[in-house]
Amino acid sequence: MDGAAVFDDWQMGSNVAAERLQIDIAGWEGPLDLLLTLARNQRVDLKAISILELVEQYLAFVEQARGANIELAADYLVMAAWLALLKSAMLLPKEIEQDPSPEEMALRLQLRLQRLAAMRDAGARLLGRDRLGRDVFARPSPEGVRTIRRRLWDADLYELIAAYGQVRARTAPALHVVAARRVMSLDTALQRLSTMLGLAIDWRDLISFLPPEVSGDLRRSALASSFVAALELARTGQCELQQEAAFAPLYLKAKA
Amino acid sequence: MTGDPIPDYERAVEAAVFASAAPLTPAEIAQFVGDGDVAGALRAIAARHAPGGIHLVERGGRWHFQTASDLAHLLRREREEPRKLSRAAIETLAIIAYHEPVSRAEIEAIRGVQTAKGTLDVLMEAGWVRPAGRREVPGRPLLYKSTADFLTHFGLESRKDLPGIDDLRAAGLLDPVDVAMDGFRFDDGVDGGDDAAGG
Amino acid sequence: MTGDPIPDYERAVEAAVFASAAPLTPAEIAQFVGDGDVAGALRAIAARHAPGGIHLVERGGRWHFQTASDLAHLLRREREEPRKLSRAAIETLAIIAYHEPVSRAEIEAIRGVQTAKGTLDVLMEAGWVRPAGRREVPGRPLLYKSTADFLTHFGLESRKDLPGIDDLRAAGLLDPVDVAMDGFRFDDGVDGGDDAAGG
Repeated sequence: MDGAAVFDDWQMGSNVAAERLQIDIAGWEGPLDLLLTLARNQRVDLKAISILELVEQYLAFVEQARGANIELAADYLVMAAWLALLKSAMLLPKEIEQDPSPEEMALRLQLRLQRLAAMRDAGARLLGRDRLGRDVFARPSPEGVRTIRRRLWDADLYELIAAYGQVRARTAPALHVVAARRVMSLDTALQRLSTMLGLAIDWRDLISFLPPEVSGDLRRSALASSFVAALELARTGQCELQQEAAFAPLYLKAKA
Repeated sequence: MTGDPIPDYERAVEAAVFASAAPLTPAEIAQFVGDGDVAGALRAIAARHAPGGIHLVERGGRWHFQTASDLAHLLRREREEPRKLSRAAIETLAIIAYHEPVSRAEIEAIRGVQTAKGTLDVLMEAGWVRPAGRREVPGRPLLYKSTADFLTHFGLESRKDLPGIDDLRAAGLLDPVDVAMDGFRFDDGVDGGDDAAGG
Repeated sequence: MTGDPIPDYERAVEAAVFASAAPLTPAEIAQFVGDGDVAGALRAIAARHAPGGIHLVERGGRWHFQTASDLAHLLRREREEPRKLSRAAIETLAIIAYHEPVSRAEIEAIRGVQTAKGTLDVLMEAGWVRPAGRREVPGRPLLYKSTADFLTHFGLESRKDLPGIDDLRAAGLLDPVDVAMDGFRFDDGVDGGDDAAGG
């Protein structure tokens, strides 16, 4: 396995792609949100956007994310599959009968984007209004008016249903689901690194110590744990470290 | 500054609204001050205060006094942003207000993502959204709608004052996609198979 | 009713005094609205409001608005706030509403804790719960159900409008409290008047 090539790949995940397409999944609320962002980049009315261009941008994004080993949630992939279908339908000759027609599919997507954009816009306009307690103020400590019907006890619907929710949550049989989160522990990395170091004679890139089959989050975890393990081995005098510059490959060698 | 003396009934209405801890409907006001032309009194009070620094306003059929909005820059309290809402919560609030009554599935159809736990909870706790019965279709989904407190907080006299609601309605943007699709002519019947994209 | 337009400075003073939780000294007012003839503005505001139902008054060098004294009969005499229901009471009320008719033993089984004698009394006193016969099993336990007054108070058409378990889960209401509160800021309740004084 060529260490340098792997390193390029890793670097792309962190730097290049971030600059080019801003692969920042956390910033989007699902595929429709991403599509809307891409559509707005066309800088035209949502009624006039090019759906084909939009579809190609989305598919390019998904490809890039995969290339950068970014794990996409299932709904992004479902949308990608649907858009790939739409794209091929749009490129097919017109004579071929399709149901639903590509125009219809494209229009449906466009309508959904318009609706989401409208509500996002409406939300922003709502928040920009003169809000009570921020822009306009009511009287903070009114005297209060004489009560017509004395109500000794007070409670609202939210409190009522929230209380019921909590009763049910409290008394429901405890069911603990631990989200599957694959990590490489520090111990594992330490063991793996010291074993492999014993076999190596020359300087080797830290990346080349990672298990070749891992990807995504697990790969990131393996990299982080191996880095810490390398520091630990250097501290205890079992290996030497060498790095030309910040973000340059980090090389390890067993201490003679 | 002298003018006609202010009628006692109007003064009483003014005092009741001013002293009340919560906004009052005309019916509630009448319970305090006795029967009379509450609406006329409210109009007169609002007009009398209009040039001043305190305004009488109607929000969702309830009346209260508040500071004039053009003075916001003097009184605004930066630290006390009433509630910091997530983007999901803002969108959900807008969808409920503009489409009410609306089910969670309908909210999700517009947003294209599932509603995270806690989004509706935050809006209900703020008192801006509440359950509003069920839709009589299979599954009887619970419906949500906005509250009078929502109108009060955002300075809306009624839902008709929601920003741009008339334009959105006229443009069909408050109709579900399926309804809008029916308005277009296609050779083939509309097929729901592409709903998979809804996620 | 038109007269000379009210100067902006006077309007600002008026709004600042109105929006303050505590009476303000002229110096505190100036911190909000900037330097100017605060005393003159206060005199003008007091004169403008004199014929109405709201008066601007000075007490020990501090100014605040209050209801005109001849209208005091509208005001609450005893400052008795409605009390918040206890945690146990609101849970018990919720269980009765969701499961009615239900016996005390059943309520305890659902809550997982014993119900104090007074809890049901409070709910009955509030008029939200009433006895509803006995269950024909050994011991013939008394059953409880919710009242029409309960529906009215909580703005429900019928008990069917209560959100179901799935709705509660989706809204985030089945989460532990601390999770549900996460990312949610409350007003800290500090009023601007004290800030101005402290600034």
